[in-house]
Amino acid sequence: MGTATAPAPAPATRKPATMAQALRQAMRDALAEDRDVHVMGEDVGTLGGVFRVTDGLAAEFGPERVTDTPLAEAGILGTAVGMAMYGLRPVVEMQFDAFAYPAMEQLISHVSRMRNRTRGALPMPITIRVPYGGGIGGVEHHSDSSEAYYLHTPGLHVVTPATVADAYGLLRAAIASDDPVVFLEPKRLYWGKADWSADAPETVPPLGRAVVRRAGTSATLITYGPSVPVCLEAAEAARQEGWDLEVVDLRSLMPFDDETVCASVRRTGRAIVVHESAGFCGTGAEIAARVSERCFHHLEAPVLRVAGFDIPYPPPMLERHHLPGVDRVLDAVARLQWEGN
Amino acid sequence: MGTATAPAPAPATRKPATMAQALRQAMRDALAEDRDVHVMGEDVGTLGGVFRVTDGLAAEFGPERVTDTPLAEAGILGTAVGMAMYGLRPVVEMQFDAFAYPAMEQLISHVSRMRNRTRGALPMPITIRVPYGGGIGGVEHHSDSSEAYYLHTPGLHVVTPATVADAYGLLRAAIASDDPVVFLEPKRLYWGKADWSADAPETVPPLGRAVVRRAGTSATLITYGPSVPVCLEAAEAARQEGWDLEVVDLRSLMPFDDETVCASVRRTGRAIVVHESAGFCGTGAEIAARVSERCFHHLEAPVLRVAGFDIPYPPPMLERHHLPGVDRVLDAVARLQWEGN
Amino acid sequence: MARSSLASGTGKRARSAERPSSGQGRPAAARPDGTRPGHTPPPDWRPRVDPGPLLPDREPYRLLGTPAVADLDPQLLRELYGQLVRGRRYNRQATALTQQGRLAVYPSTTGQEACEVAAALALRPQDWLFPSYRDTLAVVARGVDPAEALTLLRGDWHSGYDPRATKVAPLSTPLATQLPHAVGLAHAARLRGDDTVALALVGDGGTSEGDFHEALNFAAVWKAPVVFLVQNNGFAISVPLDKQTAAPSLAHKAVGYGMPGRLVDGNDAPAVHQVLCEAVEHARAGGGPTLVEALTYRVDAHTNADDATRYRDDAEVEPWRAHDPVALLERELRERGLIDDAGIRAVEAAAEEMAARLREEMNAEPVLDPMELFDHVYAEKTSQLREQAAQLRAELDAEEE
Amino acid sequence: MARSSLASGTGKRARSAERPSSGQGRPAAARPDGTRPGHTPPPDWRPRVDPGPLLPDREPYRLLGTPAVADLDPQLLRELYGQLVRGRRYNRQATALTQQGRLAVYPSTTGQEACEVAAALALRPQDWLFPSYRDTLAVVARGVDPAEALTLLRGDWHSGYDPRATKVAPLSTPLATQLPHAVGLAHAARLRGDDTVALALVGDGGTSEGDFHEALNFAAVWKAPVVFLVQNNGFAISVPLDKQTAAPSLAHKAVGYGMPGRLVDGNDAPAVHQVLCEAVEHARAGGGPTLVEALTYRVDAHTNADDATRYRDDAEVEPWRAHDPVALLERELRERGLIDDAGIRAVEAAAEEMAARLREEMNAEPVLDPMELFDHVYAEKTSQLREQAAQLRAELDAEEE
Ligand SMILES: Cc1ncc(C[n+]2csc(CCOP(=O)(O)OP(=O)(O)O)c2C)c(N)n1
Ligand SMILES: Cc1ncc(C[n+]2csc(CCOP(=O)(O)OP(=O)(O)O)c2C)c(N)n1
Ligand SMILES: [Mg+2]
Ligand SMILES: [Mg+2]
Repeated sequence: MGTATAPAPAPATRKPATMAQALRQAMRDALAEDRDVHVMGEDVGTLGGVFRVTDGLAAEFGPERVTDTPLAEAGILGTAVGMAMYGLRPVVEMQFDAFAYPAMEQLISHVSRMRNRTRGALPMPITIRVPYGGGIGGVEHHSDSSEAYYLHTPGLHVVTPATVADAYGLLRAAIASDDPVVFLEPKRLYWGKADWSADAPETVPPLGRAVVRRAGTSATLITYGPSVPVCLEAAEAARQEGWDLEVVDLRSLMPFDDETVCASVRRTGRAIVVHESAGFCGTGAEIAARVSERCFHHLEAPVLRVAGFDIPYPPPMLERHHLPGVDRVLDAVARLQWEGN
Repeated sequence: MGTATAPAPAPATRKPATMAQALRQAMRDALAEDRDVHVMGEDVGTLGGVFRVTDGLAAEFGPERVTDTPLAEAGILGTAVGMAMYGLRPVVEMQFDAFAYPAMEQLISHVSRMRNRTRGALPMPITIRVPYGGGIGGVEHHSDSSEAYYLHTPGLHVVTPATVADAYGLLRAAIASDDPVVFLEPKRLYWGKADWSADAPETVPPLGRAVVRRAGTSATLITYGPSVPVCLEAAEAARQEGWDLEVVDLRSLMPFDDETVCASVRRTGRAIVVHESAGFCGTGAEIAARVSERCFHHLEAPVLRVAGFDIPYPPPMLERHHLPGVDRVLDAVARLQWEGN
Repeated sequence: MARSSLASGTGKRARSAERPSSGQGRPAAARPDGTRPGHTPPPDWRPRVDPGPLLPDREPYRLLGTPAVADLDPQLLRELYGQLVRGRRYNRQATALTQQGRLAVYPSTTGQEACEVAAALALRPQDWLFPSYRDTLAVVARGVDPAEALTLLRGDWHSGYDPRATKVAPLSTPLATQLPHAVGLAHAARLRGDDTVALALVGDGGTSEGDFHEALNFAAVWKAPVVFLVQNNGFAISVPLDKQTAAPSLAHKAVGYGMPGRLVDGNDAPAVHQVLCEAVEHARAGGGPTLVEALTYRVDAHTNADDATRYRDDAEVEPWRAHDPVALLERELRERGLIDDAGIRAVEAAAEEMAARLREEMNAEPVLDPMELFDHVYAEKTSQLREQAAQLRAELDAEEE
Repeated sequence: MARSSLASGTGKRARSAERPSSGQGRPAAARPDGTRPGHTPPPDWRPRVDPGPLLPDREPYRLLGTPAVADLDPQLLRELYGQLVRGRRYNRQATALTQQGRLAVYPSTTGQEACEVAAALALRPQDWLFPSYRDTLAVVARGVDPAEALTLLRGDWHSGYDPRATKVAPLSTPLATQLPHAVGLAHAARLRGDDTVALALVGDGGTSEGDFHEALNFAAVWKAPVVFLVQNNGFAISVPLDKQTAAPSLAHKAVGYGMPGRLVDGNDAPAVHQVLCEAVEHARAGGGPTLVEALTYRVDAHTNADDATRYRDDAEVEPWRAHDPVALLERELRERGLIDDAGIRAVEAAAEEMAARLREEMNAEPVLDPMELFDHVYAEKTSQLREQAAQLRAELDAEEE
């Protein structure tokens, strides 16, 4: 995938860090190591971003490396394309998921196609950071999950971390990639803490590797980003019902790790895909379709999907009814055609 | 669906008509019947559109009803939103599939959400006509199939005709709908002729009804738009191999006609989805996923997908290798785990 | 590919006015202007409109403190004042509600009340207002219920008022995207023969978006009856104006669309009101769109969640506090004897009453029906949504058991 | 919601210059300018730049037929002429190739050769050209192989030349989307300390797109070394300029971004070249971007597939044929004795040779490998693409059997 793994870990003491901190550290290390890396977007400089993910970077690297742009998403991504044509590695921030839509034209028509158009002469090593997803009480346009649009666009990689360590490792790999990576940051995991060391970040596999977060035998929950903690919680809860659920965290949606996913489903014989975005033509559709095809003779039950409803993202006071939660996951598990059902 | 059926047919003699002519007639009739209908877009007036689909309409209804706009797709759709807020029914043309991308922000953030946002106070009766698909030897950006983006956007209807009669009926229904309809016109079927009468267009069912174009018993080909003729041809060719294929033309992708599709698959026990757009997270993913779930115990083989590759649309001289053709459909049929396979 | 020797390379630009006109001996007889026959200008060219009148005011237009203010209707001045005081109070109350957890977030317009209020009062009943996400106050000043205007920010639904009934478009969160809507609506009204004008609000940051450009261009080409008010409050969240534009003023953008630009002191309520009224009536009379830039300042942080000390000093804010829209108008009214202490107390009491009512209404827990999530996506539920609604219904029923 | 009595309702606009200044008795002592103490202007305001110098030329800048042309380098004039003749021939040849089915489509620049050629010649080797879909000729004039420049339109691949090697960006089909690329590249070069300038081409229609606006704004704010050349050829396919804009001229848009605007006779090759060279060197010297509008005309139909009689009379085209860029320069050269019949024949022969070589190359069937479809999507094929490539490989093998 043309990606680098993070630098080899040196022994260091871990202490609690948030995902936001790990992301910041990843950008800081990339900025320090490679003068071609540039961070740009709305409010990423002086303010440090509305989520403070880029806090301190402008002070450390100056406004030419960490740049507050005019307020225009197509312009941000379009100028990043030109910068990449000249050999820079822009790391672009879209302030919120829904505010990336004005940049769709640049993304689809140029970012994803420039390498192919020019037979490799103009690769697009651009990382597009997009805080995404709901569950933070955001008003309209602040809680979208738009990964399916990106996944349906050949030429893009799509990556989303669910842990503090992955946030660091995947963002380093994304920035190091010679291809454009849409890097989706689950907003509601920004402030979750884990023991982690900035001095000795774990190495991570190249983009495109899923990981089994919890081994199990009854069924596989296939998920990513903000739904990973939900699935882990559901798996814990399911033990009481006698189900031992395996949880696969995809981490990278494109490339998609067929191997890990199918190996798990063939083992368990049952699968549920869980994600927040609308179900229709969503990530879960692709996963259910390919798992159903590839694991057909291993399946004891149809692959089910637990996804957001096919409605515009709801107002904050109603969002909990929309978001796939533990109960909805468990309901789906119960529908997996168990003996005696 | 809040849609109207076409006016009741009067006896009339049919003569050969192209899909382009039927589409034009649909707009003409809508313009004549309802003064709130406005046609707008790049070159739709004096020129009659680059495909001549709106030919003559400006001359007949004047430049205020059939309007050449400035060259700006977001502006076209955005002003159409405002016109709809005032009670008009804009029929917007995007000149080509890939040139609709600059309007994605208006489409996703406003067209699809305005009704919901305002609890029904501001419905968006906008028809967005998009010539789409390949096979016409178009240079880059002129052959995209972008239906999956629209299908993943709750609040939109997505419709695509495969026959001359449907072109008329579905476009009338789209314009009459109180909801936004993305109306995808298969470019390479524009000049296909069929016996049809403008004086007595067939009535069509409301948006959301698929139709069985060819009855069969061995397996179901689920398809739409430009791939319908391909599937019909494949079904004819398959007879020689002893397969009797059923062909379902979806016509309306959203709402999706689960009933017709699942009834067919339960009958045949095998299904293949065929479409041009990239497969990953495409329409076929959704259909395969839902058919696999809903018809699980009826399936003799996994639901297969025959779709475009996950690559940017190829240059014209290579497009035939990308497009799902008869051979590729037949190859897939052969993989449907027949006895003795 | 070689660079030619023709380029001066100095970066100096030969203006047409400075064109060398001293001709030496020329092969063909020169005309009086030095050009020779057979060498014609491009055939079709003429200046399409005279740019002169489109250029904005040289200095921000002001009324307060100038002699012209004497010509204004005292009743209007008092009305503006009352609305300013009410608006200030509304901003304070809404911010307090965020602290009490009654509002998810509130982008305050403290310091910008003159623009908000003047925009609302410049409109006739048949006109439409297109607010940006910050303009709750303009919405309220137009007559929308103060609590309903906050629905979006409280989070019980997206838009809390009926846009058709109130002729106020939903507060638009994606910046500048509401501007083409305003153009389309104004155009539609004109096509129908109605004398409706649309007034659209946008921030200085929002002028950088492509939708700003496309909207202004459509408006000018269509001569749509629409007025664009840019509230230049100095910041887009943390980004100051000089990282947003290099233009002489935002009002200068008007020239490039062929519409007049106006520049006004955005804290001078009568001046903003007058400039907007003129633009609105100009549009109504068929004169087409106007771009108005109002110079003002966002005295509060971007929202209650923002920390403005990260990107600006209090020293920058101070002079703007001295140029406060409420104080400016109050001074004028007092100097003219148009209001006294009692009058001011009455205005303040009315504002307090509004605030108390608002508090009360916002403290009531909204009654929400989760099933409504499926009700307005389409005119009629698709079969897909019927299934999903049934699923939620079953879940809710199970919860209740 | 009531409309106030303050509005004049006449649609007349009180300009600051026309402000009523005759003050009657005022409560507080007025200053000389009529304002009273305590009533200050908005604190932060000053005109950010003087708009005067940004305003474009009053008339299209011309050199041919004016005395100034005498100062130009004869060698340059001959070079321009040679390129114009070659360009005209290229356009004719490419159009002929569409008729023979050797090209899918060709958007001709007949009549616009002066702009195409001048753009290419205004650049130094380290500079980049960002062409629009119509600008194959500029690409060729810059030095790209005439056949490789047609790859996109022949259809064997998207971009046929190496943009890094040629410093020519791919021909951009989605209109105006290449403009932010030019800005980003120019900005990147400046950050690296290189003295590279980017020159971006766009049509009159393309100026309506949001990307045009965003690109010009970024360029001005960043002071990026980029020059925007708008070829105003009167049409966007069938849509004439007056349905595209109401601006005094497209060059007037520059003011709203705070960059200089230039207006030039687009059929006067030395004039376009000079204006562009000045803008390019101005950018190189750190002066920031310039917007140049060149007035020209699309003499052919939009493409070979278009029927221009549907939207314009031949009467409209005629005067432009009389103002032909090749003929204009030829007359000048002849009048000055800088070229004679033999010289012209030599230029034409060189153009014929180019055309013959092009015909030959384009008549050769391109050798295509369908498997290349998977080669450049990513740096390394994903496992998904490896599977799909294997499928196609198998199909191709089966076909061959
Ligand atoms: C399209 C879009 N991009 C980004 C945002 C996030 N955002 C919200 S407010 C804001 C700053 C707006 O600045 P300005 O237009 O000056 O308005 P102000 O906040 O000053 O009223 C930004 C970037 C948004 N709402 N919409
Ligand atoms: C974003 C986009 N929208 C629509 C088109 C379709 N289209 C191709 S050329 C053209 C007209 C372009 O006019 P102009 O910008 O004046 O350039 P010209 O053709 O005159 O060189 C249009 C609408 C496109 N290529 N890109
Ligand atoms: Mg602002
Ligand atoms: Mg043009």
